[in-house]
Amino acid sequence: MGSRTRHFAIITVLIAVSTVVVYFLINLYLFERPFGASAEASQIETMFQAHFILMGFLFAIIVVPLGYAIVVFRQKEGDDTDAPHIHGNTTLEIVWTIIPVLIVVGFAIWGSFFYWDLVSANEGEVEIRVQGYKWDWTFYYPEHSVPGEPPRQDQTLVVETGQPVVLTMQANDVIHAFWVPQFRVKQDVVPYNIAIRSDNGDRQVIDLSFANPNYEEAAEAFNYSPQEVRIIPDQPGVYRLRCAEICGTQHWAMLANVIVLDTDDYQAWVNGELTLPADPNFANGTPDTEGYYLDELKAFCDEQEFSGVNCESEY
Amino acid sequence: MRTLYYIVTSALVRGLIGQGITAFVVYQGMVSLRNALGYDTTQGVYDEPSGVMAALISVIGFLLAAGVFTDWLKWIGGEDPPLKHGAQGRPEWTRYINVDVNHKVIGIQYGIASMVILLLGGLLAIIFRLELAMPGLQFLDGDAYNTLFSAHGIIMIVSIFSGIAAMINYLGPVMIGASDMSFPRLNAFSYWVSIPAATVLLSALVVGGWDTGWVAYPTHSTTTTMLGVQMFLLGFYINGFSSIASGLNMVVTTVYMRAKGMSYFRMPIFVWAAVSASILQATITQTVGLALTMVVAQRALGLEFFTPVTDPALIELGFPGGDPTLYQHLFWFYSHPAVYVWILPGLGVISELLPVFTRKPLFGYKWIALSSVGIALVGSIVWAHHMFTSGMPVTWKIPFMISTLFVAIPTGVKFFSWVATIWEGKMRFDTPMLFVLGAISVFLLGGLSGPILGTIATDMHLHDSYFVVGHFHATIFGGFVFPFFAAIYYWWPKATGKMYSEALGKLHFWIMVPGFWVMSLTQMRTGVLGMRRRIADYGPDLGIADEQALITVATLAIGWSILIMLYNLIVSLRSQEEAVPNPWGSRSPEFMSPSPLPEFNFDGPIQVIGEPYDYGLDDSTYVVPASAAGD
Amino acid sequence: MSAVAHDHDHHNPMEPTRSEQVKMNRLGLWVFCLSESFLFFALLGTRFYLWRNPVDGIIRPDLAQIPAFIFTGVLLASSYFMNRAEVAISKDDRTTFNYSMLLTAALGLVFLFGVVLVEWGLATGPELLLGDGAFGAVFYAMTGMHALHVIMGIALILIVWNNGRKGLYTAEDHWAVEACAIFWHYVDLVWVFFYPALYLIGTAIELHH
Amino acid sequence: MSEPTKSGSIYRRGNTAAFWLVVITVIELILALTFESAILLILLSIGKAGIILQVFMNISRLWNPEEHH
Repeated sequence: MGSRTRHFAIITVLIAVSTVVVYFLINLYLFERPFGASAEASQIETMFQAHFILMGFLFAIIVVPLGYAIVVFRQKEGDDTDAPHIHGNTTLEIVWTIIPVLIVVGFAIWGSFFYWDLVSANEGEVEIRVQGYKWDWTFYYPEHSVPGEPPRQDQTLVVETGQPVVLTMQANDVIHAFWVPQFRVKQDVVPYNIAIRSDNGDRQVIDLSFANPNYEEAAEAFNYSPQEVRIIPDQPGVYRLRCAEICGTQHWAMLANVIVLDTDDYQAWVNGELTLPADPNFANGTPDTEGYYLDELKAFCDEQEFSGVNCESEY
Repeated sequence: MRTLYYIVTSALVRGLIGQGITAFVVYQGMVSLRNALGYDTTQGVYDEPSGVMAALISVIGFLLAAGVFTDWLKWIGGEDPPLKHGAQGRPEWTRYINVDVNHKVIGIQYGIASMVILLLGGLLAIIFRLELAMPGLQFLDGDAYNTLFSAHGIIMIVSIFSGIAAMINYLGPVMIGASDMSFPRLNAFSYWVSIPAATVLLSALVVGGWDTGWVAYPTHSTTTTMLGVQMFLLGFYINGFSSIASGLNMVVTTVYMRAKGMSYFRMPIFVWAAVSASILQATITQTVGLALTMVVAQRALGLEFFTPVTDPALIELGFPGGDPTLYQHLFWFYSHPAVYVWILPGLGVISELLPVFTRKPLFGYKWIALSSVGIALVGSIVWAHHMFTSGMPVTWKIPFMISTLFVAIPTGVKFFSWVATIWEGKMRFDTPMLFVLGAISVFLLGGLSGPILGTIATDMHLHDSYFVVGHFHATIFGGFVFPFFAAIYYWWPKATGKMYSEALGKLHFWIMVPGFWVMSLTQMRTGVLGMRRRIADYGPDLGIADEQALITVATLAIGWSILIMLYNLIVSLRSQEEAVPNPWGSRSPEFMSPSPLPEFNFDGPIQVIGEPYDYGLDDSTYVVPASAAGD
Repeated sequence: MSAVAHDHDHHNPMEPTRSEQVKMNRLGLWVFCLSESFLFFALLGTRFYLWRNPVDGIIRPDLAQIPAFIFTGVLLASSYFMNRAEVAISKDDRTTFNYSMLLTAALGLVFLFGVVLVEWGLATGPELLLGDGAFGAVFYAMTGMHALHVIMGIALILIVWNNGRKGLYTAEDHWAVEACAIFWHYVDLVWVFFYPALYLIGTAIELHH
Repeated sequence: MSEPTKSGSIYRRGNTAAFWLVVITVIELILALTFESAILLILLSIGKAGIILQVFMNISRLWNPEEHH
């Protein structure tokens, strides 16, 4: 066996081994994902796995030959000569251009369909309107509102297990972003209604706000389409909504509780028979750590007998 | 006494005084004028429109007082002043604080500026990393934290721009066998305009700070009451003049000033990278300039570019409102490719140094050269991947996802070619080579964490999280910081004629590389777990307190290692020993000349008669003096 | 310490010749024009991004057509005289050079005042206000950014005219005139795209002020 | 180099270019007031830009620097 063949055989084995080791390291420890609480989370998990495998392989294919060369080919003591004169290999260059092109095209096609599928409307979905403002969130439930009256609202996002939801979003000052790590979805929330100078020089505000009882008509008249994101929550528990776009002084504290309830509890909440934990917002109070509210949430979890994992892992 | 006199009368000090006086006079004048016109000038920390005007004009004040315009003003008067070379009868060291047209002096001026600004940005990072080391707010409030991280971002960016300009200016002309840049006065202008830009930028910290991050998205940036935002926008904007002018200069220099026989595919590989970066810099910078101007104009003049819905009367007539996502398009059209501007010269340094330290030709020279151009081109059409969560239509997102993934291909070509260069190479592990290997490993981290952000499905979770922070720092450390340090160590004996201590250089490396790996990977880990970026505090419910403490420790380690480097370099300057002209056995033109390089780089024109990286081939020569080429 | 070896012989053995320098200047100026094109394309992009509505698609404010048309003609005429000046100096025709330069600057000034006084309505009262949503913002940004370049162009023309009067340029070597011409034509070139974008393309929306 | 006939023809080149520029601008205005076709207007602008680049700005001097002497 020629020395070149031996070198290649050794690194091939090493690359295979490293790929597996690095993949498991990434998947099980380094890039540990939070608990998944929506159908989207399990769907996206497939994509994460594909990327982790790719990361493991690409890492190995670069680092193994690099490390091997450092150890084996390094300049020996007392050797001042140059290395062999190898200035390139066009076939090799073409190979390591074409193969990545194929991988990239594959990923692009798969990723496009994957994403298209992810954001397409689900059957029987209900709308919940999410409003972000400095520095809190309000949720409107048109499903449980009386037409013509101010819509039902809450400081907590409450959703039902297995019920597809479309969350429409607006901000009324600056851009915020909706992120619930356990749902694996994120969406910027863009402002809608800062008025400008009108004829007499005053500033006016039109009410496209979700709080407007006549929101639907106003939205139609002004051709207003808010941002939206779709989820099917599937694990009861308490999660946190976090604003992910810098929005000023208390951006870090712009939180809300997200509570996924099973059908019975959800009905109890709709009927007003279930008391929710306090809203973890500090904008109007003294800023404190989120820890202050954790005991309360823990108590709520215990009371609801949420299956341990989602509440335990959270708090 | 003489020293003090030289300092006080230097261009730097004159410029700063001129800028201060201009700013004061214009500001007071504008306030009086606006008072006279009946505007309220008492709102906020300072009167905003007056402040904007004062900041803009103060830059001209600086440049006039420093004497940057002297030759051009003479030209307006009909004279044709010759270029002034040398120290003008003063000690040599005063060249670095005066307007000097020599590209090497300008390169070193940029280098010093870069390091000073780097230390400042690093200091800010350490302050807010200490805050983040534990959950709960310890010693910063929301506004202070926001100002610090915003300032850290933009200050580091200015430092990076100075750093690449240092490398391109010092190395570009000499590597292609030229005596200087095509436009030496414009080159000096590029450097000197970045100084008042930096002072305007830093003044943001004194006039109230700002809380928008370096991206300054409207409508937050157009409505925030923290008035430093205007100075930040203007400082960023003015720094753009420097980028455009130096990019233009390097492009023309490369086209017209190459030595005889130096065809494009015989240039040192760094020049390819520098030119690709320069082309980007000279063009796309304009769009961010426009985006920043638009925010300034909306705040100061009331032009409603970014206000989504206008008043009902106008809407019924069909009048359009503004759109906050427009800013994001204009901003990222520049700011994504800008990342390639920062890393391409660094990747050039990696490709330049590998053959020298492996004693082997660069594997696939043309592929590496063209991959730089490829990265610049593909990188220009991927900007909207920063907007996957912004509410863009799905039909816009998908093409950007595809183009983003394609960046992997030229980048992959570089990586594979580097590995092939190292394979069977007789490697020597001097400090510059260690930093090159560190750069490859760290840039690999950045590269591998890229595709997962490029596919929209996974980006929905990771966007705006700490994962992005980790990814970004890995690409920038791997693509700029490590190669920049490698370049400093590698060309230090060439630039100064002195040799640094190898032991301290290696110590720097062995602290910084593990420190960075820990910092970056832990940032990514916390991001996946749910840590957002740009937050002053995080809840204990995320379970990432230990990781945060670890990141802070790693950051401190990196900070200390950089101080070791500075100590090492400064001490070496006082050493009596002269470095040999070509300590690394390089074939590059600059190592054919004595150290430090003479005023015009070479004694006479040089000529290229062979390939640049023919290591391992007997009797192969790259450059000779044109007089010896015999034709 | 010094990065540059002490060298008191300040003669550059590789100094570019005049004709080499002119070639570099020319490329430099063109790269600068390319750079500026990114600014103006971004402005055009802004115009088409913001000036649209769901009903009509691309729209524009209904501004007075005749003055805009006349000022466009004035700018074209100035470009014509700029070209004449450059040709004149290349055949050493000083008289034509001098009056053409002055005419160019004068027509440039007419255009500038046309935009500022008539289009912006400083003399007549504006058709469109600064704060009129995206209409006002984009209109003032585009005309303003262009006007800034017109001002720089006029200054350059006057400087070059003055230096030309002193006899600094010859038929063989008049790079400054050429540079000035390229810049001025470039400003005209930008208006070639801005004029239809602002006044002609899209459904006109009536203004009420 | 500067023969009278040749430089006269260079002046004429400018005259012709200016004439066509004006003609296209008039066509633009008429088109805008009648057809409202954005594509056509953009194409006409590109035509005008081509004339200016070639005749007035002498872009070809970039790769053929000696042609005007």
